[in-house]
Amino acid sequence: MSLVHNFPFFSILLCMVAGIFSSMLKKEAAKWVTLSVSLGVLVLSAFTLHLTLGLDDNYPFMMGHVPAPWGNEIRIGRLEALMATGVSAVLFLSLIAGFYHAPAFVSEQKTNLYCIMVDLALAAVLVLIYTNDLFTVYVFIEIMTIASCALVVVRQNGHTLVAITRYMIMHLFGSGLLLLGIAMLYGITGHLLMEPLGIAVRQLVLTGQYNGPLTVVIALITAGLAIKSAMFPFHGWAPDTYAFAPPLSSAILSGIISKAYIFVMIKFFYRVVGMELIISQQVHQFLFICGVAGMIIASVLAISQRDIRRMIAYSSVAQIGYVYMGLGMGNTAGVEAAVFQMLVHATVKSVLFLSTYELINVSGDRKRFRYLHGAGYRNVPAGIVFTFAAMSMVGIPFTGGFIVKLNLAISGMAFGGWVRALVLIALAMSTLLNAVYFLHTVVSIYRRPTQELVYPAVDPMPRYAAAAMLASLLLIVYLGVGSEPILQVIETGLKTFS
Amino acid sequence: MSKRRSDWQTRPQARIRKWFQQGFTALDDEIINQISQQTIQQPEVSQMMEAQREAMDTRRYERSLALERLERHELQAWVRTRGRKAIGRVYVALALAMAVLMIFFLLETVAHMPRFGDPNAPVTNEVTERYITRGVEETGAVNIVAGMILDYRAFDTLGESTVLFIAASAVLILLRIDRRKDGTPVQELIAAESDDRHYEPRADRILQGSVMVLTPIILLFGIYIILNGHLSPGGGFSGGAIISAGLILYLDAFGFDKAGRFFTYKTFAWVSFFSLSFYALAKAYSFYMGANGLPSGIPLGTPGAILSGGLIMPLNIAVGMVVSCTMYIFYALFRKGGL
Amino acid sequence: MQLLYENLEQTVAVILFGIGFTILLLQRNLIRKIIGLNIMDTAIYLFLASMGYISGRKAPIVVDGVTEVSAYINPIPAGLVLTGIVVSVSFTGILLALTVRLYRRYNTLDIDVIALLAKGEDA
Amino acid sequence: MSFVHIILLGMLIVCALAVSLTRHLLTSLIVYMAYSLIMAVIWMLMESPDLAITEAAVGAGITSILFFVTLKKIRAIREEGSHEQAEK
Repeated sequence: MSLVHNFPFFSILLCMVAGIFSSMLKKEAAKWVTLSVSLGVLVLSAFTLHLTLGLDDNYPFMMGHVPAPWGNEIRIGRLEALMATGVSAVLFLSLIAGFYHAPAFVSEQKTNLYCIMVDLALAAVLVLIYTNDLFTVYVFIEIMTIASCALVVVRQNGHTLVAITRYMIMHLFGSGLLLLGIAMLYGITGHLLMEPLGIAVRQLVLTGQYNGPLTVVIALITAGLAIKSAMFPFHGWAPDTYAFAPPLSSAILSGIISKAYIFVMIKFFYRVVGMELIISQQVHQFLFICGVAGMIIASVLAISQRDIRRMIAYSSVAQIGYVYMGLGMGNTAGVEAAVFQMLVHATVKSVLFLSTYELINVSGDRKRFRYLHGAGYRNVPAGIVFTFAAMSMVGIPFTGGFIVKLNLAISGMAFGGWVRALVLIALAMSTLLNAVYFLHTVVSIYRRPTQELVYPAVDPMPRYAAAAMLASLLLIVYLGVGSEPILQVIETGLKTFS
Repeated sequence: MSKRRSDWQTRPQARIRKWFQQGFTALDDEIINQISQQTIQQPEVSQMMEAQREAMDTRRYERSLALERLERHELQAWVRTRGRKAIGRVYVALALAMAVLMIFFLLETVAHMPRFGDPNAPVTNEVTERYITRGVEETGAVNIVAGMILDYRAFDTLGESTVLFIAASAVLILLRIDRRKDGTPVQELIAAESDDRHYEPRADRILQGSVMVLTPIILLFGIYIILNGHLSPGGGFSGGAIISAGLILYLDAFGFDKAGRFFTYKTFAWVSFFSLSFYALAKAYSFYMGANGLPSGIPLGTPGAILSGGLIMPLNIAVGMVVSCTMYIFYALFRKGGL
Repeated sequence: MQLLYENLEQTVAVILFGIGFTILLLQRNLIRKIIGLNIMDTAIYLFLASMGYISGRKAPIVVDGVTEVSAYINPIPAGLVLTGIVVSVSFTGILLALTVRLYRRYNTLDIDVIALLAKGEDA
Repeated sequence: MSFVHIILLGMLIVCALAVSLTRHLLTSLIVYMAYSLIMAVIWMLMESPDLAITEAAVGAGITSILFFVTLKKIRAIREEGSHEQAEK
C-alpha cells in the first residue's frame, strides 16, 4: 500500500485535528488554518482521484487492525474521490470569497468557534463520502447536523433562532428515523458494514425471509435522509434556514452539506440494498414523484418570494428536486445525471449565495427586489457572477446546468409512456419557471433605480474575493464545456460502486 | 398612475395571478413607467413633476405597506383566535393519525422481527463470535464492550467524542457572553452575574457540609469507573458524567468564586484540547499502522490486570476528561453564560 | 398478538417511539418537545439493545477466561447504544441552549407564538 | 419474560404518556427522570450493565440537571420581566 492510498484518511484526520486545534487559536490564525485545511484536503483529494483513476476497482482502508466484517473501514473509489475533490474545491473557493465578511456576523471571540464548525463539517462530509459503515454514517451525520446548526446560529437574531429550532426538530426526527432503520437492518442481518450487509440483504431477498422488515427499513432510511436533504414535501425547514443564515454558512449548508446526505443515500441504494430491490419495491417512483413535484412547486414558491435570499433558498429546494428526479428514474443514466447535478449545484448555489450577499451589501443591506436596482453596477464582479450563475440555473448552453438538463432529458427518453412525458414536461416547466425568476432578478439588478435611494458607502469587496468568485465561474463553465471526462468518471465510478 | 408602484410589493399570490393573466411584462410596469418618463424629456417642469410623483409614489408605497401590515395583523388575530383552534384541531388529528399509522406499521414490522432472546437470531453471527472468542487476546480488555468500542469500532467512538466537543462549541456560540477586547465585562455579563448571585443558594451550611462529604466520594467513584473501564462495566462516558455531576454539586454549594479556583474556562479549553488531540492522534496512529499492515507495538498486558488493554485505558481517561469538562461547561454556561 | 408479546421489548420500544413522536409534533412547549425527542431516542436505544439480548446468557465481561460464544450476550448493540446516548445528550444541551436564548428574547416557550413574534419583528 | 420486566415496561409507557399529560413542566421533568431510571433498570435486567450505568449517569443525571438549570434560568428571566413591569 503506497502513501497515496492513505490520503483519504489523512484528509479526514487533517480536518478533525484542525478543528480540535482551532479551539485554542486566535481569530486570524484559526481562519488561516481553516483555509489551508480546505486547500490541503483539495490537494489530497486530487491525488486520490488521480490514483483511483488508475485503479480498476475501489479499495478498502481499514480503520484499525482487523479486516472488514469486524473492524471499521472506509472504501475509496473514483466516484468518492471525485466528490471529495469537488466538495473541497467549492469549500475552498467559498471560504476565500466569504471569509472576509465574517466580522459582520460573528463576534471576534467566536470566530475560532466558527472555524471549528467549518473544519468539522468538512470532516463529516468527507467521512460520509468515504465511509463504508452505516453506524459511522449515523454518528457523522449528527456531527454535521450540529455543525450546520452552529454555522447558522452564529448570527443571533430572532429569525435564525426560530429557523434553527425548526431545523433541529426536523433533523432530529430524521436522524431518529435513520437510526431506527439502521437498528432494524442490523437486527435482521447482523452486520453494519455495507459490503457484508449487501450480501446478507441479497440472501434475505433470495430466501424471502424478513421481507416485510426489509421494506420498512428501506422506507425509514430513505425518509430520514430525504428529510435531512430537504426533499420536496419535507423541505419545510430549508428556506428560512438558508435565507437567514450568514451568507458563507448558507453557501456551505446548501452547497455542500445537503449533498453529503444524498451521496449517502446513493451509497445505501447501490451498495447495501441494490438498485434491483429499490426498483422492485417502487421506492424510486416515490423519489421520482417527489423530485418532479419539488422542481415545479418550489419554483412557483420561489417566484412568489419578496426577499431575494428566500427566492434562492426555494430554488435550492427545486434543484434538489432535479437530483431526486434523476435518482428516481432508476437507470444508470439518471443516477449519473443526478450525481453530476450534485456537483453543479454545489458550485452554482454557493457562489449564488455569496454574490447575492455582495449585491445586498451594496444596496444598504436591504433584501427586497426594488432596492436591488442597479446593484449590478455598484458591484460589477458580483453582478457578473450572479448573472452567470443564474444562467446556469436556467440551463443556458456552455454552463453546467445545461449539461444536467440535457442528461436528464436523455435518460428520461430511455423510458416510454408517462415517465418520459413527465420528465420532459417537468424539465420544460422548471426551465421556464427558473427563467422567470432568475432572469427577472438579473434584469432588476441591472435596472437603473427609479427613485433616488440613498445607498450607504460600503468598502468594496477585496480583490481576492472577486477572484475566487470568478474562479467558481470558470468552474461552472468548465462543468458545462468539459463535462465529458467528468461524466465518464461518474459512469465508471458508479459501476464499481456496488 | 392608478396602479401601485411595483407589483413586487404586492402579495405573492396576487403577483402570480397577475403574471398568469397579463404575462411577464405586467410585472414590470416600472420599466414602462421609466421608459415613458425618459421619452418625455422636458427639463425643469418634468423634473419637478417627477419629484412630486416620486413623493406620491413613496407615500402610496408606505400606505400599501401599512395596509399589508394591517392585513397581516388581522390574519394573525384570526389565526390567534378561531383559526388557530380550527387549524390546530386538524393538525392534532393529522398528527395523531400519522403517529397511530406509524406505530401500526412498526408493530407489524416488529411482529416479523427475529424473536427476543433467540440464540439463533441473525445478529449472532461471525462478527459477534470473533468479538467474544478472540476479543480478549486481540484487545486485551476483559470488558468486551469496551474493547469493541475503543478498538474494533474506534472510529465511531472518535466521532462520538467529536460530537461532544462540537456540541460544547455550539453551546459556547449560543450562550457565552464575551468580554470586551480590553477584558472588561459587557453589561449583559454583569447582569447575568448579579442574576446568578440572586437566584442561587447562598452559603447554605447544610448543603456545604454534605457536599464536603459527598463530592470526594463521587469523584473517586467516577475515577474508579474510568480506570476500570476495560475490566468492569462503565468507562470514559459514564465515569466522566459522574465526575461532572460531582463538580456541578460542588459548584452549586460553593458558587463560582470557589469553583473558579480550580476550574476556569482555560482549564476546560486545555483539558479538552489535550485529551481530544491525544485521542485523535493515538487512534490515527493505530489506524495508520493497522491499514498498512504494520505492528502497532503497543503491549496489551495480561488480561484482567489494571494495566492491560493497550491503549484502552488511556483512551478511556481521555474520553472521561472530555465528557466531564463538557458537561461541567454546559452547566456553567446555562447558569450564567461563562465561567 | 402472540408474536408481539414475544417481542415485548421491541413492541414497547415502538410504542414509545410513537409517543415521543406525537409529543414532538403536538406539544407547543419547547421543553416538552425536547423531552419528546429524548423519549424517541431512548425508545430507539431500547429497540437496539433488545436486539442483543440472548436469554440465559451473561453480560459480555469475560470471567475466569471463559471465551465461548454460548456464555455471553451480543456486545455490539450495547456499544452502539453507548454512542447513541452520548449523542442525544449533546443534542439536548444544544436544544436547551436554544430554548434559553429564545426565551430571553421572546419571553415564551410556545414555538408557534415565537414564530409569529419573529415574523412580526420585520414589519 | 419475568413479571417484573413486564411491569417495568408498562411503567415506561405510563411515564412517557405522563410527560405530555401533566400540567406543570417541573412534574413532567421529574417523570422523565423516573423514565430514564426505569430504562436503566431494564437495561440492567437485559444484561447490559454498561448501558445501565451510562444511562443512569448521563440520561437520568446530566440530562435532568441540564433541564432543571434551564427551567431555573427561565424562571429567573420571567421574574426579572415581571419585576421590570411592576417598576413601571
